[in-house]
Amino acid sequence: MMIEALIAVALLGALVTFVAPNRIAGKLAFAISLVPAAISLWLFTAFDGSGNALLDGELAFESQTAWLEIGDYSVSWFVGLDGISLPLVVLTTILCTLAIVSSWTPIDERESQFYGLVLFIEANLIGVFAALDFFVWFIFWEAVLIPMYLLIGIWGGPRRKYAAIKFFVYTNVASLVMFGSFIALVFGLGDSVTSFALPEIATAMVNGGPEGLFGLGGTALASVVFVGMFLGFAVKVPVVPFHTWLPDAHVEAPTPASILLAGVLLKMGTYALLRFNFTMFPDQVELYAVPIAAIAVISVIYGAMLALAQTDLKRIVAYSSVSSMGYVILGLVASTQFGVGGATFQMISHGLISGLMFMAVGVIYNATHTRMVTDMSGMADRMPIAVGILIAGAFGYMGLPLMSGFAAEYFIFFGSFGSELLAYSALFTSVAMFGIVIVAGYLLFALQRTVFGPYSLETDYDVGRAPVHDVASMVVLLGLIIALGVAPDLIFDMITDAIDPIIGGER
Amino acid sequence: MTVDVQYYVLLSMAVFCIGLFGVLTRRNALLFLMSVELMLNAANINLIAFSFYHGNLTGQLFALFTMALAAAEVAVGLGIILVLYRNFRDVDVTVPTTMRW
Amino acid sequence: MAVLELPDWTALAPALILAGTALVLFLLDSINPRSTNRSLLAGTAVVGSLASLAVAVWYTAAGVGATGIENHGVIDIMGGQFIVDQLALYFMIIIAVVTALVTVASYDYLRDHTYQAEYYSLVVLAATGMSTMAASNSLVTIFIALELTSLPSYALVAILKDNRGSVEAGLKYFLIGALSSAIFVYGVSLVYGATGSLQLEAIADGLGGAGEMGGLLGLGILMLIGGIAFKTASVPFHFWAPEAYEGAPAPISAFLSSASKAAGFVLAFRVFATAFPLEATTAIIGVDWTLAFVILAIVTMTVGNFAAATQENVKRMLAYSSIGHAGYVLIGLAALSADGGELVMGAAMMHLLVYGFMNTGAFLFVGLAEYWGVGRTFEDYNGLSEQAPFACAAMAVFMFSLAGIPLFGGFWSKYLLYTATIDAAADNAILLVLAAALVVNSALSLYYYSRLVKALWIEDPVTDRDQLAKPTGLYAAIIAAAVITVLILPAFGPIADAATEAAAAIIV
Amino acid sequence: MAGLATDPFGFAPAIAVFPLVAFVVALLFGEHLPKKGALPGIIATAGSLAISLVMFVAVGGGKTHHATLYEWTNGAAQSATGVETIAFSFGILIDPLSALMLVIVSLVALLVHVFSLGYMNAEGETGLPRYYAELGLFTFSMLAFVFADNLLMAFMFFELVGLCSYLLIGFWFRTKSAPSAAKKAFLVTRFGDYFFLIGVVAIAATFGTVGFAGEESFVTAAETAIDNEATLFGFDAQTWVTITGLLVLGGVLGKSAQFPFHTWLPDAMEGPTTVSALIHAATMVAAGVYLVARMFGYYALSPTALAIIAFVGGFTALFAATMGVVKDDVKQVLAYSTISQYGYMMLGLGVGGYVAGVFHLMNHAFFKALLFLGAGAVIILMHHEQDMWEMGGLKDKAPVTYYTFLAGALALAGIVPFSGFWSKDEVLFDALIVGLEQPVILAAYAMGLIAVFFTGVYTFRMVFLTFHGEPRSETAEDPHPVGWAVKAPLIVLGVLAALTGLVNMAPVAHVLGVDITFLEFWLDGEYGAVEGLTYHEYSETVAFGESYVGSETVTMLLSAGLSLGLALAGAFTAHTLYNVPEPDRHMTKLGGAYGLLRRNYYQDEYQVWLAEGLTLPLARAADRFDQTVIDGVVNGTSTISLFGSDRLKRIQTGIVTNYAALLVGGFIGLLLVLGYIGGWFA
Repeated sequence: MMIEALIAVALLGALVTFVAPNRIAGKLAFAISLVPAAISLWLFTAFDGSGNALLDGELAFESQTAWLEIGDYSVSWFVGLDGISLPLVVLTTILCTLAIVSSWTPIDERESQFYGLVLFIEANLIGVFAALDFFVWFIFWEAVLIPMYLLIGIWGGPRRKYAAIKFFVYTNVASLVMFGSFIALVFGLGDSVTSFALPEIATAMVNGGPEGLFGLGGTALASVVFVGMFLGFAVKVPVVPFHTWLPDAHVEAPTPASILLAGVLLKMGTYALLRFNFTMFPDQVELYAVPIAAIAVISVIYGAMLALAQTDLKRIVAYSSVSSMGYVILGLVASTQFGVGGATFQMISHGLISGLMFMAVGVIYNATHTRMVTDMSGMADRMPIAVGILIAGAFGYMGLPLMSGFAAEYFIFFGSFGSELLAYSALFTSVAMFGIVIVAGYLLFALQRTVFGPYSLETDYDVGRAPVHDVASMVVLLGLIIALGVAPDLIFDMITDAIDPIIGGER
Repeated sequence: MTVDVQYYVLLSMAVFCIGLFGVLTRRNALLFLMSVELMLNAANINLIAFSFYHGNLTGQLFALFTMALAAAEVAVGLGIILVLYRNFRDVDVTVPTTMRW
Repeated sequence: MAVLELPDWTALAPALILAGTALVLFLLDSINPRSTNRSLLAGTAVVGSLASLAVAVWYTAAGVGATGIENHGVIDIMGGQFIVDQLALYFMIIIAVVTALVTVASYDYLRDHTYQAEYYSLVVLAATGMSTMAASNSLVTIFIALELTSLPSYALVAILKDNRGSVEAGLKYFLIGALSSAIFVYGVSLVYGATGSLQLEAIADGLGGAGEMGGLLGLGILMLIGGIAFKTASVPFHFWAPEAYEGAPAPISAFLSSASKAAGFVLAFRVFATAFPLEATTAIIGVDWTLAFVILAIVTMTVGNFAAATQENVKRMLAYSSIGHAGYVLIGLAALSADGGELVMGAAMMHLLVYGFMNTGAFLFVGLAEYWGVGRTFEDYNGLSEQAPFACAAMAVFMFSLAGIPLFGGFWSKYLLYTATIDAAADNAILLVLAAALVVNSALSLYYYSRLVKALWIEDPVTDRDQLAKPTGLYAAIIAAAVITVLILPAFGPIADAATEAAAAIIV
Repeated sequence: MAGLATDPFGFAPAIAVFPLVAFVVALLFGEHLPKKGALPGIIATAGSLAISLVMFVAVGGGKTHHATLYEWTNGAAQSATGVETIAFSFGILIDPLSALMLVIVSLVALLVHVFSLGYMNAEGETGLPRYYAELGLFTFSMLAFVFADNLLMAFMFFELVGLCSYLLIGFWFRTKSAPSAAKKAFLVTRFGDYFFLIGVVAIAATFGTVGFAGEESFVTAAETAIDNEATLFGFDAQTWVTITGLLVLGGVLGKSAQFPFHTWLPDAMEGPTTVSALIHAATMVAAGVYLVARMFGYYALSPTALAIIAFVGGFTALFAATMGVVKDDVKQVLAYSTISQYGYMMLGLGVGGYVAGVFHLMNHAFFKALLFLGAGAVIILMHHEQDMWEMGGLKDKAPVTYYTFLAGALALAGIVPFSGFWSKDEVLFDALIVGLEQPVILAAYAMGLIAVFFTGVYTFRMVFLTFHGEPRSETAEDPHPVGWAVKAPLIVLGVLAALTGLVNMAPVAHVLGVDITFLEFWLDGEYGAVEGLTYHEYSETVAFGESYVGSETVTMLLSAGLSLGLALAGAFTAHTLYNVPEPDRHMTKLGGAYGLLRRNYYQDEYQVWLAEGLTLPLARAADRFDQTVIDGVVNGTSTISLFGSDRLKRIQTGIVTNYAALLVGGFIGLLLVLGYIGGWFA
């Protein structure tokens, strides 16, 4: 029942905040959001699960109640956590709280609606990570888009309308493709499944796979579905060439939305890839390993190159997210303990680091009202602490040891370098690793231009110290980043425990 | 002496097509209505003929209903044509095109 | 109290109650034609429709029309001219609900309209026709019910006598309607010719003897489809819909696009499931009639959604979207297969129910906008959320629900249609095209639905308006519709069961 | 704590932890502390030095220490050698090498902290807490790197020192040049570290371990693999070891500023001179070389790798020395000399001269730190003027600075008996004896030898221009006085620079036949060492043959004489050219070469071009492609469907008779289709 509690608190909180008067909305939402954060941390300590949720592992905080019958299939409210989803839930609750805090300064109109939507999105995100029935998962998955659409659209930048509708339609279309493929798969499985419960489907897939449909043989169907679902999720992740919605969305979105978008929404895609494609289709993963790895490497390098060409701080971080997600794909396709585990670790790590980066950029933007690298220089002179944290975050992004980014990337590289499943694994890995040079290139370039050098600012605002609450929330993130970098086993044990069954099987 | 049913059917089809032709070509609302009446009557011919053919009265009964309802329809139609004239000063059905696309 | 003691004819009570209400309203009208006692008139209509709703729900709960020992079994009336089964009751519920919402909303919408009484009586009369249609079991009764629905509808669309739009809409609706009913009647005559009877089961029995008249029968069936396509606003009989919905008073548009459509579909379901069982019919006319519906469905949803995508007038956009949804529901017949198919038809019915709320609500919001007099285009709607957040939130719910985004009722029914199609496609590969069309159109519909949400919530108002009124009736109707649209998601189980059983009742 | 008595190594972690604490303290409370955080730093480094000395003594007493402090993580390995699980951990390895290096690092760090009191505080710099915090963080990372017991840990702190270097170079961030130099430094080294990281991953994925020492070390694993002629990643073990070794070498070249990654070091002089002394001369730059020494056993397995190391070293030594000859900025000269000196160490290690390399590393740490601090003192004297052409005649005005600087200069130039001579000579000797067998090595040796001459030239050019002759500017007339905080470190280092050479006077030992090559014994585990990490075990592994001109002693004396002669020649050249009242640049003598050298052989140009002339346009092109093509497709889809929509809705003409026509037409179409299929028209 704890998961229901989490979601319920966030949902009710959203309603309450929506009707609350504007001036107290921010503080109220913050207070409310502390509850899920606290609960999720408690869940983290009380976690007693083991194994993978889909491959008959021991679920934590499981709860299942029948919902309805669709033809021969039953749909049920089925939630539970394992070592993969729990850290993501914690990440979600923490980032939402911090996102709320970081919006105190920039959000100055229709606050109650804004904070209501943030809490609403939090509820859905938790649902996405906790759901174990396909329809429950899909409902939350889609429901996330609505508040994000509004957050970008209402409180966004100048081109917010274009960005919002692009984000909304693009990702929705992707979901449709994915949904279609998955339903086809379920029917293809025939009598071996009687419900949309993901564990049941996963088990059916792992031992036997589909019988076939539309005159396609079982394997052929599985392959088609695998591709369809991969494309569907690829948009969400996003991997090149389905990434173009991301920079627009990020640039136009208000800081808190960017934090959630980069911090958690992108992880939905990789999480789904892990849960569906890489858990349910061992044979197809083997079949498509090389092309997928190629896509991953392209995402890493191409994304980084794009970031190198940007002058808008947010655009830089946005494209670098594409690059970082490429690492995740590489780790997943490696199908080794360190590869998949590292990929999952990277989801968390990148969530924290990109969140920190967007916060820092947001703080600078709040003070200067510009994000253009060319418009400012020497910010370190005016807001030393915030800039210090920004630099720390940047180095975290570059994978500085003893910060979570390094742990994640090292795990992925180590896991994929020696992967037996992926051909040319060493080559792919080495090429992908060049990303760590490019990332250093564009981040250091941006730092040199913006925070160092003699102070100057194109826009006429007088820049003072960053607000305490912003600094505080950034410090929290930085602390987490360093903690995970120094002691990755805080979550890595739990993760590897959950992914072992995935790679355990025939590899 | 009896006539084969298919001749009735051919006749009714002819009438139906005439009515249809009228519907497609006449711009005057009243002529439009009349053409529709023709089509309905074509149906009636069928019904009566088949009623004989099958030797049950259902068809004839239905024909009666058709006439009655046709009358009602015309009544409503005339009402509408009236307001049409009131608003557009014309009973040409191609005149009102304020809403399109 | 048990239904058992009541005589059979009382099974038609939901329709009869509506008929009675209509008569009462006539009475009031004749007493004082100029009466502007809105609460009395609207009240009567609302009470009537709610009573009809209550009875229908009670019957369903009590098991009228449901087979099985503890239930009362299907009830035939007038030798099978009428039949009350779960299907009939299910659609009576939909119709009663929509009527109730519409009449409640009309209370404010018609506040300075001269002939109040005639309006309400016509509405309830049309509702009676639809309700009867749900129970009609013979082409005769069907035709009567059809006309009983259509004639008041024509009048209602044109009821704003001095509004050119309304009149034009009425004219077009009427002309196309007349043409379609002529075609329908001719089809009836042909079917009669081929099978020698008009009562649906009898037709089914008569199919055997229609050997050499296969062509005639086929043409007849096609013409019946035409008549039905008109009622459900399906391509190519849809041309009246955009204008009629745009020109008519918003509550009437809501009424026609939801209830009338539903009535048309119950007709289709009953006629084709009962009178033309697949194999038998195919044996005679040499072609599987579902093919016709496959084509219609694809064309209809495509035309509807594509035409809706670039509309500037909100009401017209909704009109086209309503055509698109007709296309979705047609899947219920298109994906029907010899071995069962209650799932797909049931899905179609669920969609009609949900649609009854979300689409009615959407049109009623347009009614609210007309009541405010803010204008008709997307631009005019810009930034309404700042004045009326709750109504706009409701509208957002309707839009997302229509788009089939999860979290709202529209999701289940739409995706059930989809899954059912995929399911059936396993035997009939052409349905894959249908499924693909469904996906493509859903994707497109996302664009224009979210475009309206964008206008309401994201855009800044072009003109600064003063505070907007909060008419009780309209608000009540809209909020109610929105709340139910949301609640349907968790509470979908019973609906799904009811619909599936209702479908199973007629699929032999 | 009775720990010290029983097992001194219990305190080993504290060596690194003290500076870390200093970092935190300075960062948080620096503003409010006296001396702005200098004191915590000094105390911490003093503490580290003390414990390091304890370690040194303990090792001298025959003990060594190898322990895992903390397991970072562990998991399943996919090692090519069939190891099942792998653990990544932080551990301490204290053996002769690391103990020696710990002392060097903590000592120099302490001295630099003290010197900073005079150089930074006294000069009224702002942001001192930041300065001392970063200094502390650096010392922590460096010391941790030194006692790292595995490759991954080494890499981690290798990166961290890189970060500190970045921060400290950019200490004066309000200028334009400093941040740019910092960026360049980090990027170039990062480029090297890219290969390093591949190397680490490759080694871990190959052998399932990253340990330096013991049975589970990747060195041992590599040996076994080679003995079993295993095939690793499609190569035979030998080749694969070479490949991975060279990958790791990438990081080494980057950090130790070896060709072609040397370009960042001169720019790094933008940082405070104290930083240059500590990081860019004595310690961080040494990290690369130290790493080679640390995993020498691995390189010893691959002659190819060694030869490459030697050649790159020799080449860099000469290459950088020539550039040093024409620089005007005293710090620039020192920077190039640093590059050149590390070239020597690489040469020494490359030819298997493990002792020689480490010996030179130690000596260089002291005399180069000395020279930089001396330069710092000069800069104070000159009111932050660094151009040697503005100086002159400081000899009499600042005697302490002069004589200590001179000691450093003699050591650098390799004039007997100063430390530099002994180590450089040993390096060259080892190179020579191997070179007589291996032409490549011989070439490297030749370059190293010629470099000796240039070293002499630029060193004494520097000395003469700075201290001798007449003052060439009014600041040189009456220099700013320097305090004890400046002088004390100079004196300490001066003494060390003069004397440390005496710990390993190989030629003397040979001639007199007495065992005074203490360092060699030290590194050879005479006193105590970890199994497998000793000089002779390395020498056994190294596959180079050696031969002598006549006898070993003859060769030794020959090479010693040769190098000494060249050094003196260089010194004399400098004397004739620059030790005159009115020295001039002598551009004309050098002619075209002058310009070439001033522009550093266009090394920076082509690297900048790689970054800004090639990569950036490429990125821009990618961006344009992304915006137009990829995003164009996305937007195009919607545009097309909307266009279709606009066309499609036109069928609703508004004219009702058209509707009727279309309706009937559609109906007939349907009729035809079904009728055709159903065969109704038959």
